[in-house]
Amino acid sequence: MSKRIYLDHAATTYTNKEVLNEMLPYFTEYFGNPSSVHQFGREVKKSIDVARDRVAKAIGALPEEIYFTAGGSEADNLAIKGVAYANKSKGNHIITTKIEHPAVLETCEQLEKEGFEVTFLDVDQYGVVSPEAVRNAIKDNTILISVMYANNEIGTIQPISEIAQIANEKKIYFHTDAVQAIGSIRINVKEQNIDMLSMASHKFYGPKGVGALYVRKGVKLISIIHGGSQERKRRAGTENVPGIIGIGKAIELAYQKFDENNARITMLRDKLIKGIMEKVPYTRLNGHPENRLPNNTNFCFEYIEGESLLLNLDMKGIAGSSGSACSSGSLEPSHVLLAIGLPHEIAHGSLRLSLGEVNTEEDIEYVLQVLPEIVDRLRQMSPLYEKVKGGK
Amino acid sequence: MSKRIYLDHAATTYTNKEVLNEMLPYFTEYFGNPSSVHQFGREVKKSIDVARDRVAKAIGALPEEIYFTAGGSEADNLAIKGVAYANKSKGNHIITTKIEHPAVLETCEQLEKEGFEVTFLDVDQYGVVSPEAVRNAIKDNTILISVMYANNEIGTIQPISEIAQIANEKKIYFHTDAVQAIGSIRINVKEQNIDMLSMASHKFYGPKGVGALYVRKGVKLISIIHGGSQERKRRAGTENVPGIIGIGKAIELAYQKFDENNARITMLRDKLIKGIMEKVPYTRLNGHPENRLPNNTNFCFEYIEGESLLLNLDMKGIAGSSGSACSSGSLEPSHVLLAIGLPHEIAHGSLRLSLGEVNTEEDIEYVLQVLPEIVDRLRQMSPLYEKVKGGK
Amino acid sequence: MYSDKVMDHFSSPRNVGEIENADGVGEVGNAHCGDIMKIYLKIEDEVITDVKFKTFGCGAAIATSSIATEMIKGKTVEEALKITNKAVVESLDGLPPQKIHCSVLAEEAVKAAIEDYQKKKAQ
Amino acid sequence: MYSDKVMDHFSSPRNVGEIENADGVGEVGNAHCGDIMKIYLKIEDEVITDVKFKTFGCGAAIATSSIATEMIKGKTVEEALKITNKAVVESLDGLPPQKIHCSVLAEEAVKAAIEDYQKKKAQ
Ligand SMILES: Cc1ncc(COP(=O)(O)O)c(C=O)c1O
Ligand SMILES: Cc1ncc(COP(=O)(O)O)c(C=O)c1O
Repeated sequence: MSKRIYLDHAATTYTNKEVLNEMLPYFTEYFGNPSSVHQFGREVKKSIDVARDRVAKAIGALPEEIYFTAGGSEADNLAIKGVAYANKSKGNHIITTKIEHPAVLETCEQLEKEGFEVTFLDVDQYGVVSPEAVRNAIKDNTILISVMYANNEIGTIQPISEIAQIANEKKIYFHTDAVQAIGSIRINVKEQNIDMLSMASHKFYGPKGVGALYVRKGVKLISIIHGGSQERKRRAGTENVPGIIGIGKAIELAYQKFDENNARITMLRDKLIKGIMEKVPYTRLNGHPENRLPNNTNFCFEYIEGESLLLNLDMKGIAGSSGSACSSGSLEPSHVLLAIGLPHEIAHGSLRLSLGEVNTEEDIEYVLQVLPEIVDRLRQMSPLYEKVKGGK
Repeated sequence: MSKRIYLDHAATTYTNKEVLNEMLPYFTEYFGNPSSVHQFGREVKKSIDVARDRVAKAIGALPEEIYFTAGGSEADNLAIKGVAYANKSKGNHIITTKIEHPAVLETCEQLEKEGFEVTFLDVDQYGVVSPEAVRNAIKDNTILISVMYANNEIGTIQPISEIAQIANEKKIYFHTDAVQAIGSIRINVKEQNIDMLSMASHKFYGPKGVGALYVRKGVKLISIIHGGSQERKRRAGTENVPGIIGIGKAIELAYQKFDENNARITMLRDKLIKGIMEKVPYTRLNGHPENRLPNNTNFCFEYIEGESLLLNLDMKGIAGSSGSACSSGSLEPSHVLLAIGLPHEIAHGSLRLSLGEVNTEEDIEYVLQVLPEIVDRLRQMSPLYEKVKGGK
Repeated sequence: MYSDKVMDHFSSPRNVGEIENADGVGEVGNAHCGDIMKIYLKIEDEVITDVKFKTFGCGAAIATSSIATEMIKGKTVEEALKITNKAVVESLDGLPPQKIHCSVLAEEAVKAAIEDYQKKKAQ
Repeated sequence: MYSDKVMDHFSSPRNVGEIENADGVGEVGNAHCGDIMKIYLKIEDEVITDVKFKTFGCGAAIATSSIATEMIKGKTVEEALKITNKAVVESLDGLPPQKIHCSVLAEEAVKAAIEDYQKKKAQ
């Protein structure tokens, strides 16, 4: 099997060569500790400042509002716990949604155990959070609202500006997990009233192990990793210098190539969606039909289960992902698919194919050729499908 | 100025070329998310397992006892907060020392604010913690003892086995920050009764932004970064794959080259110490005369201040560090030097020169030629020295 | 994640299908949990002469169904009843911990089909 | 971290030394805090004709001492008293926030030396 088609860009991307090349000298040549007084340290410090500028510029923030972390999860944890612990005296209520990434959900659940009160908002059938629902959930003791920019499973884009506007009116901190949005959506934190925003480099062709949290000046936040005075005392630890150089370059490239890439990827996405919906019966498209990430497709194929579909695709060289959390040891299907109202048995049969820069029309055609056969074969093997056919 | 001599290996090291070469394919070729079911994910998962084995082997642990983090500070935070929060019901008293790295000290101070009780033990003039003092500090509600393996400023090696033995007898968890010790000291966590041990890759020629925490099976610990189920639910977030490959290779190399490197570096260290003590009057060697890291030297030059000494050395191409936290915006001299009993005015004049694989005898000779002149020049400029000379 | 043996049985499952007028049929699991196994038996003189299965489920569910049918084919009913989930796991060279329940399902499916046969016979 | 101007004054400090029988001497700061500045003045007809300093301290402490002595040399006592720490910072093209206190020390050292001169004169 020599064909290998990667359609799991929402899980992670390769690091762009240009990004890697910019990182390389920082492993062996410019290796000083940026906190050091000497030349080896100072030259590195300057490069970190450049990276910080690039990240800030991409989202319309100030450089001093960017804090580098080890990834999206740490950024989410820092934002949510950081604000919760620092603002306890004002209130202990947090509003979020049922479709957040575990980095937000589990953090909120941990805070619940510690005595915070959390409202997990419902979403509609497309996975959209209603700004009105956010407004109605606000109480006197609400200190934080956290709503993801775009969903990692079904790609639905949220009305972030409206929600942030409501938070702003009510003087409640607003955080958005934009891990999936960076590079696919143009964001301006100032115009959009966003107080905090999380990102992870490895979702936009930067290296793994580095992310960033934007924190608007004036937001009260305590750190979750204590120690040295790096990142202006908000995140201790010797900086992941090559990683930081990498996220800086990657975000710059993402927005330089923004129009070209997203137009092409959207076109491929639509071709894939159209092809699958036409060729495979008993199939649903999950997520919003229009308001979705340019690179996201997510389907439920009734009567079959996601993992066996994935494995079969993998044997044909196609790498996708299933909403079902099978591999993580739980029998629960995706919390996101349940939140949009799918019954368990259908939610088990989901497939996410997420596109990237490298994908071509031929890739899509190959998927459209291979996938229907696999689905059919698995259905022939499924006792559920038997009943459907029988009933016909 | 073309000469550049790096003598700040305790702050950070370059990444070894062999280590980097092993990492490189994981940026662009083997870039899958290790949690993914498909081929791209599975091949990476295997490599992470290899890295975990290597780290485990180096310290005599089991692979499933190794948790990768973003560095030494995160490992320290995870160990200390993780045990404190998970064992609150058993007690709220923690024992540590006055000479820990800020990653431990500030974490303990944060816990104090949250209602934990922390004993910060004194050390002797060489920076040694007494096992008896540890024993005497233990109370019924003590849940954790954390003592660093070797000090990052003055290089003193602690009687870790004795202290761990006491903790073990009393059934109290024992953590050691071994960030400076890995690669310089042979460690066996099982034989030495160590329950938790922190390390950071960038101190032993691995990449920055990755570290590890060893947690003995059975230790109760809650995570500090919540989210996905990576690292067996103890540290959420997509793995820093190249970083993890890097720490695995780096620790393997460090112990392969252990005898050769440490013998050579110890010889250079002793030459440096001898030379400086002979050539520069009014100078003290800080730390233990024998029981110190093979690569550590730390001096106080009376009547002058550390930063101006550093800057002058830097102008001559020599990169060192000063215990004085001048650059971090505080006027306090090193907490370690104060803890070993130095008065403030002397503690301000400290210099740490820490050696590494690349250093040569010529480097040492160059330092021995340049340093005395600089110290003398600064003393001529110092109103304190004037009084000393006047008094003679 | 999966052993070669699991992948073999998953990618070329043995005995997939239905048996018309089967002597015993057992179905266990439910769609809610994401696993259903249905086993059809042809039994002559207390010997399982033919067996087929249909499964809705993950890779391990399909592989355990496949190997279980292989393990009972040609066996007497009594022998087949002795097959445990542990034996299923072993003959697949192991399963990841979170997939052990699939082997339990396979054992239960075999038992359910045999029970069905025995019930029919008793009538 | 430091501007070129700071580095210039740090690496080649102007007016280092002592003046024997100085007309005014001021010493501020203390060793405990890691900064001591001592300034010596030679004053003729209320004009500072010569100035020297000695400093124990960080790079910024040395650079601010150096530039402060340059700034007052040739000035009248009255003019010298008007030199603020802000002026010192500006003529060094800025200082990192945590080093601003060095410029305050420099201002104070100049003032202390002049006060000493005035006290002596008044005697
Ligand atoms: C003893 C000690 N502990 C902890 C740390 C923190 O490690 P890192 O900077 O990788 O977070 C360091 C190094 O800075 C150290 O020397
Ligand atoms: C929406 C979202 N939030 C957070 C994360 C966590 O990011 P990381 O895995 O880099 O910690 C991810 C990706 O895994 C994500 O898709």
